[in-house]
Amino acid sequence: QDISGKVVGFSQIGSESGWRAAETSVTRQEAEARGVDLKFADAQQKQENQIKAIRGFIAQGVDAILVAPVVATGWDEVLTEAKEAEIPVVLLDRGVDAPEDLYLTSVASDQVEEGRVAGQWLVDTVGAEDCKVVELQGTVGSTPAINRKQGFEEAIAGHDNITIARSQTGDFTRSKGKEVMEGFIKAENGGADICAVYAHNDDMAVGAIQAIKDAGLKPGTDILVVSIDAVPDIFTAIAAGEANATVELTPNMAGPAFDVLAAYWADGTEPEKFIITESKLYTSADDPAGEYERRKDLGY
Amino acid sequence: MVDADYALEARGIIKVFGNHVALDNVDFGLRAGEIHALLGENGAGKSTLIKILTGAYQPTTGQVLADGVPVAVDNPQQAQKHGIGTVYQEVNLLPNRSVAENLFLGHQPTRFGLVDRRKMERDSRDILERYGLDIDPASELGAHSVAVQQIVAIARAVELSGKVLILDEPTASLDRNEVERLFEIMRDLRAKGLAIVFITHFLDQVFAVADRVTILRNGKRIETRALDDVTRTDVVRLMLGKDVAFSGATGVQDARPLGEVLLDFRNYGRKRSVHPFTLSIHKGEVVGVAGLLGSGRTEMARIMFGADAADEGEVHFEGKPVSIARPTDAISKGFGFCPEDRKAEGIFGDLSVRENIIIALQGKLGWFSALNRDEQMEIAGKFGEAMDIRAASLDMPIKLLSGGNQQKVILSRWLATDPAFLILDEPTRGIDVGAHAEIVRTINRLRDEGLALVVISSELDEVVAYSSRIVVMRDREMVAELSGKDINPGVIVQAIANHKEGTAS
Amino acid sequence: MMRRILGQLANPQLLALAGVLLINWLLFPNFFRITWQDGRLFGSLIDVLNRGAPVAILAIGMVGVIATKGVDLSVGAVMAMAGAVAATLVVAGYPAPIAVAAALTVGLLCGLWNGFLVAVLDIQPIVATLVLMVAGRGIAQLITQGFIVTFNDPVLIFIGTGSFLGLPMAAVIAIVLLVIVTLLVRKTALGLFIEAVGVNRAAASLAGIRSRMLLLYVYGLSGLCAAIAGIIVAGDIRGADANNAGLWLELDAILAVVIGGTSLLGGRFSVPLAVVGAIIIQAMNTGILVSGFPPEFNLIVKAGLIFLVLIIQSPLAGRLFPARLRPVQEARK
Amino acid sequence: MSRSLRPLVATAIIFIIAYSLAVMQFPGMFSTRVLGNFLTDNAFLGIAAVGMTFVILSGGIDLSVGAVIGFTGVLVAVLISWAGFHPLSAFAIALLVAAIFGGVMGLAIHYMQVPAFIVTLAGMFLARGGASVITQDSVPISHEFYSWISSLIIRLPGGGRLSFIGLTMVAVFIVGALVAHRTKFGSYVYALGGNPVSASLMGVPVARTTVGVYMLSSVLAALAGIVFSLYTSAGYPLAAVGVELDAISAVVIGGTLLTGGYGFVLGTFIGVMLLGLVQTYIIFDGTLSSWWTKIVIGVLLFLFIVLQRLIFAASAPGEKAAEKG
Ligand SMILES: Nc1ncnc2c1ncn2[C@@H]1O[C@H](COP(=O)(O)OP(=O)(O)OP(=O)(O)O)[C@@H](O)[C@H]1O
Ligand SMILES: Nc1ncnc2c1ncn2[C@@H]1O[C@H](COP(=O)(O)OP(=O)(O)OP(=O)(O)O)[C@@H](O)[C@H]1O
Ligand SMILES: [Mg+2]
Ligand SMILES: [Mg+2]
Repeated sequence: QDISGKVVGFSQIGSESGWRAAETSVTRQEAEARGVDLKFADAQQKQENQIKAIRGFIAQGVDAILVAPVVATGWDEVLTEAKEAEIPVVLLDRGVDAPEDLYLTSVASDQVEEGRVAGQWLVDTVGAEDCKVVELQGTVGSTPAINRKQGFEEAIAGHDNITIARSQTGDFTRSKGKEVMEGFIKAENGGADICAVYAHNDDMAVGAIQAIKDAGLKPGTDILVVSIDAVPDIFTAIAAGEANATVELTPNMAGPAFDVLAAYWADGTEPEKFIITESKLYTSADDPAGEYERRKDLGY
Repeated sequence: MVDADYALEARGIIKVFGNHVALDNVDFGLRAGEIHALLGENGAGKSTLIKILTGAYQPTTGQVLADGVPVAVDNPQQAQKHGIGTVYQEVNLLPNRSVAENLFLGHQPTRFGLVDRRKMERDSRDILERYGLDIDPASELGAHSVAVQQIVAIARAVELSGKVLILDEPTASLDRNEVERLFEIMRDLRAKGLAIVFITHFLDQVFAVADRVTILRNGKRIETRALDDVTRTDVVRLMLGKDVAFSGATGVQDARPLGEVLLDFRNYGRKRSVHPFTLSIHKGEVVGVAGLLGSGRTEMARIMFGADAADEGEVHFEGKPVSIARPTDAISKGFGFCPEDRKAEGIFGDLSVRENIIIALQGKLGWFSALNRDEQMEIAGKFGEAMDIRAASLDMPIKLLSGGNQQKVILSRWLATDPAFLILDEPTRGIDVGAHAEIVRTINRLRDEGLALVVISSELDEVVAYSSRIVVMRDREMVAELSGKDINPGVIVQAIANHKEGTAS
Repeated sequence: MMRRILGQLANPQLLALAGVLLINWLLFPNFFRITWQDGRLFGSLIDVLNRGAPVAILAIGMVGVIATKGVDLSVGAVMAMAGAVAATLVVAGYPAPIAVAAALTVGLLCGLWNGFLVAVLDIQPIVATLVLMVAGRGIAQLITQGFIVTFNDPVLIFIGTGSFLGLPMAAVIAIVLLVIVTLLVRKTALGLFIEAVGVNRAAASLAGIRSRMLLLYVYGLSGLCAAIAGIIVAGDIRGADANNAGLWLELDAILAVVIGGTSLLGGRFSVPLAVVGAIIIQAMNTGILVSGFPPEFNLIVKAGLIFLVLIIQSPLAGRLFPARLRPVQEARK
Repeated sequence: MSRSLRPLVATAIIFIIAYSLAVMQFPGMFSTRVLGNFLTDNAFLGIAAVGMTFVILSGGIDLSVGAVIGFTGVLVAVLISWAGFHPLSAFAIALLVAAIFGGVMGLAIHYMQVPAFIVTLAGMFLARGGASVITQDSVPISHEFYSWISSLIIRLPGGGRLSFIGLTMVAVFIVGALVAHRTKFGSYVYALGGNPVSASLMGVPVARTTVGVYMLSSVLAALAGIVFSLYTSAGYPLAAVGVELDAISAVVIGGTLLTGGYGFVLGTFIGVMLLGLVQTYIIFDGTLSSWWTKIVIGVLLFLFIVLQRLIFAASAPGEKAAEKG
């Protein structure tokens, strides 16, 4: 269906990571391809700004609203307002704790599943060997950090040979990832005791890889590296044998969202409530160099 | 010594700052219905004593008694509750608040729990009227001159003083009329049974109003006497602990030939600050500047020094036209300037006495030729001795020195730069007899050494004593230049008062 | 002489540092172990120096600003800008020296801009630098378009992660800066002038100190230091992360200066002690890392440290401790 | 017109001009809905900014407000959702905790003579850290009392709504203005900001006032936290990060001098509204990336400061015109 000319507001969380920047630019590309007039508002990681943005969109009378919610709670009121104004809302990449009738659908990955896939990969890779894992958490208290930790722990539960020896926050950033990893290496006998590092996102993994190299160890061999997001830089690392696996979180949440909206506007089709994107695992077997080329211009 | 009818009494007060004993076992009693002058050299401990009486400082040992009963005065607020009103030495009010609020802060009239501003301003107007001030009580205090602020401070203290009024150098920035009016009020309050402490360096004023006098020296109480029993010379002798000949100099205006012209201001002025003036200053002379408070003397000094840029006229230095747009221009030509407001513009409170002395010289030398510690010590030591600066150590912060010693430090600061021209704005304000004489002597010596000086002073006797010429300012305009026989207080007062009704005294 | 040196060692900053290191050692017995590996020293203490370097460098610039009674809130944002400039330039194919020079210039200009607002327009430093703190990060993001600009330039990477005489490059740069700036302020009269302006700017002007120029220099130096720190941080992760580089580091830098005994009200200052302050903060961060503390407690531990240091420094403690434990100036008498 | 009033008037005029220009471009911005949203969306910021105004007037600064907002939200949520307290008793507990917290900061500032900047920075770490220790998750609050409060809305013609929390903010501003300008406590605050030494010699209870100011700031921050929890029906340890900077910006834009002693509570209100206006404008425009928000707010801050500088020609108290060279 032709949805050109429609005005859609997009309340993005911020641009705190490479992945999120990619999501923003993919959303813009998707909107442009469909002729949609995208109103973009960046909340700088603050829920209050997102609520303001949604209220602003309602006041402008947009045709639909896309929200990538920064936290799960606290949306009832503003979503009710949108509903009263008869503006469909689509949630992107994270869910909310609100009655399901307040939004049209939610396009998201399953973050717990992401952690699970990463954990499963590790379980499969180490087999019966003892493995001490160090974990680089995301920002303390953020939903992906909590879910990805949970999923990973679920996957390794029951495999007593795999233990999480240390877990600290690397704030989803490269520099903190590197600093924390340096600390872990010192704390774990110069890194000799570490079998694998699990990072909640690729940026921290990239930092950790450098820390491992600085310590005179080989990332990918001496210490396994598994992380989540599948940003271009991690594919370079995988291609170089410095990282082992990453779980993809697609930045294209907007494509499915626009499709759903198009159907909804055309004839009021109610879509499925939860559209889960795939959490695909990439390893060195999956043509990392090619994946890098495919992604490098997506705006990561 | 114990006297039950003391309204306020300090017993055995010892106050130690660091390892400096500011007050050493001082007893001080204040009777109801008396004006009690507290005298002493700079740093004798006068301000410290009253700060202890009013709770601003706590004594190291000793007691404060009100009506013979020991009381705890932990802070100025409690002192106010005991009916003690105080004007501290520096104008210590709030320039950012209205005049009315400054008068009533802490005891504002309220209605329904809220401050009743209308009543407060009405009352303020009445109070100010008693002091001959017709200003809007709602206006910001900071917008008024220092003199007005001083009067407001006095008015506030008087309002608060149910029993005791303490005035620490209240007259330093007041003119004659204002001082007279203050005295009237003091006498009036005395008649009502108030006990009044009066600190000043003007002996005339002491003899004009006070009943008794207590003299402090080096933190010790030397004497308490009825004023009727003592003479001026006694008082000075007691303060200094030695006999001094009054330098009641009658002017050294023998027709000494003037040196060559050092500086020549031609139609020099700044809009809304000083009307253009023309003045040449010779080497080896002191040009005194007289005028009422607020007549623009300070402004004149500031543009001479480039602290404010002149926007009219020109200035010639040693015959050549020069531009003096900022203090560094002036300093590079050998100017020096001791500002009037020592605390705000003179001293670097947290820096040492040594650094305070060498800073202008260092500024002149620039960053890269830094004086090392020994050189600094030598220079500071030299001037410390020459000026008789009383400091426990040259490395102590200058803010711990008394006012007079601070002033000597600032003078030393400029002398260290080996200046050709010095501007001194009220160099003797708030300074004891000893230091006063010291500074006057220094002025004379510098003149004899060939320096050119401009000295602003409100003490006519003093200006007359050392000036070769006197410039009179009125309403921001230079109105007269006196020399020779005209240099006497009578003529100056005439010149100041000209065209003004009834100001001549 | 001996006593004076002892007196200096017994100052609260060094005591606090010793305390933090001791606690680290108790929590993690290998804390002091240093080994030689791949031509560089390797160990937790070296990490403290390496990780502490950016904040130490910021503190070196900040201490002068604070001594003039100012504060520079913009350093974190300037770090992000400098990193962004350096990274985008090398990615665009410019040689590293040009990229570094450009980044340093940007930092210097930012500093001068702050100095201009403070010295010429007479704006209170907190507000003046708040402008760049808010806008600077936005500009950095504008330069990188919100992406992490990664690079492979060996020179930048060396600045961030290389080593010299076995020490991490970042620490070497910090030490060199420390020496240069300390000499600059103490062997010339600059330090005295800065203190004079901080104590009483009006009096300083009347005493012939060009306080405006001085403020410009001081803020300029702070901007320059921030740019250096920004380049190091970018080189360290081989990328400019405009969002996160230097985020909230201004607070750490200010904290370092204050822990180093310089009053936020201006006046007396010490560059080396500010650096010690930065190292104390980092020693604590590293301690939390290696001791395996749960991350939720990081901030609480940090708050605790601040209170501890403040209590040691406060006049209250002065009365409880014997005089010789108090700050240098007083103890000297 | 009194010198200190001028920046306030300037800010007000600029707000009106800016708003008019925005309305000319996007007529939709002149609607009861947008105006109502201004109050609701900025309620927590406004309330916190009132406290910040007092702190700044007294010559201090409080960096802990954002963290206190976050902590209060978590505390309230945990008390209600986990411990089963009634929201009103949870509110009372939170306000009490905040009062103690602010009081302790005030005591430290006064008695340890440590700059407020540092003490409140430690307070910020403590409150934020405390919140993450209690929970790392966002804790939803579902209590009928919360739904009831949310339903307290005055609907205006044109789709606008005046919410309970928006009106709470207005009330806090009114009370704040009264306290600042018409009580002894208020005059002490100004006195302290003007010159603490004079204030103390004039008998201002400096210790009590300092403690009171930081207590007030923390209590208002806690109230803001409660309002925030009403706004989002949840408590989240990372909520309101950096709100202290927004509050400081609002206070500065509102014409209060950061060195203390001059300013008005009403100015802060306009400052808050102006920040809201910028955000709303950028949302309406819809093409600007987040960095433009930062740049625009930075530029605005700059313009305001310079403007106020020009109007408020005299420099900060105590540092008179001797600045040359
Ligand atoms: N807060 C302080 N710390 C250390 N020393 C102090 C302090 N206040 C005063 N002093 C010292 O105590 C002594 C007494 O000072 P005080 O101010 O009482 O003198 P004063 O008699 O009022 O002098 P002046 O006539 O100059 O005002 C001086 O030597 C001064 O340096
Ligand atoms: N007519 C006036 N109306 C209002 N303010 C005035 C007036 N005349 C002077 N002032 C103010 O009074 C203050 C004192 O002026 P100035 O310092 O030039 O006087 P001065 O002659 O040097 O007196 P002082 O003896 O105090 O040094 C100045 O700040 C000036 O602005
Ligand atoms: Mg005195
Ligand atoms: Mg004068």
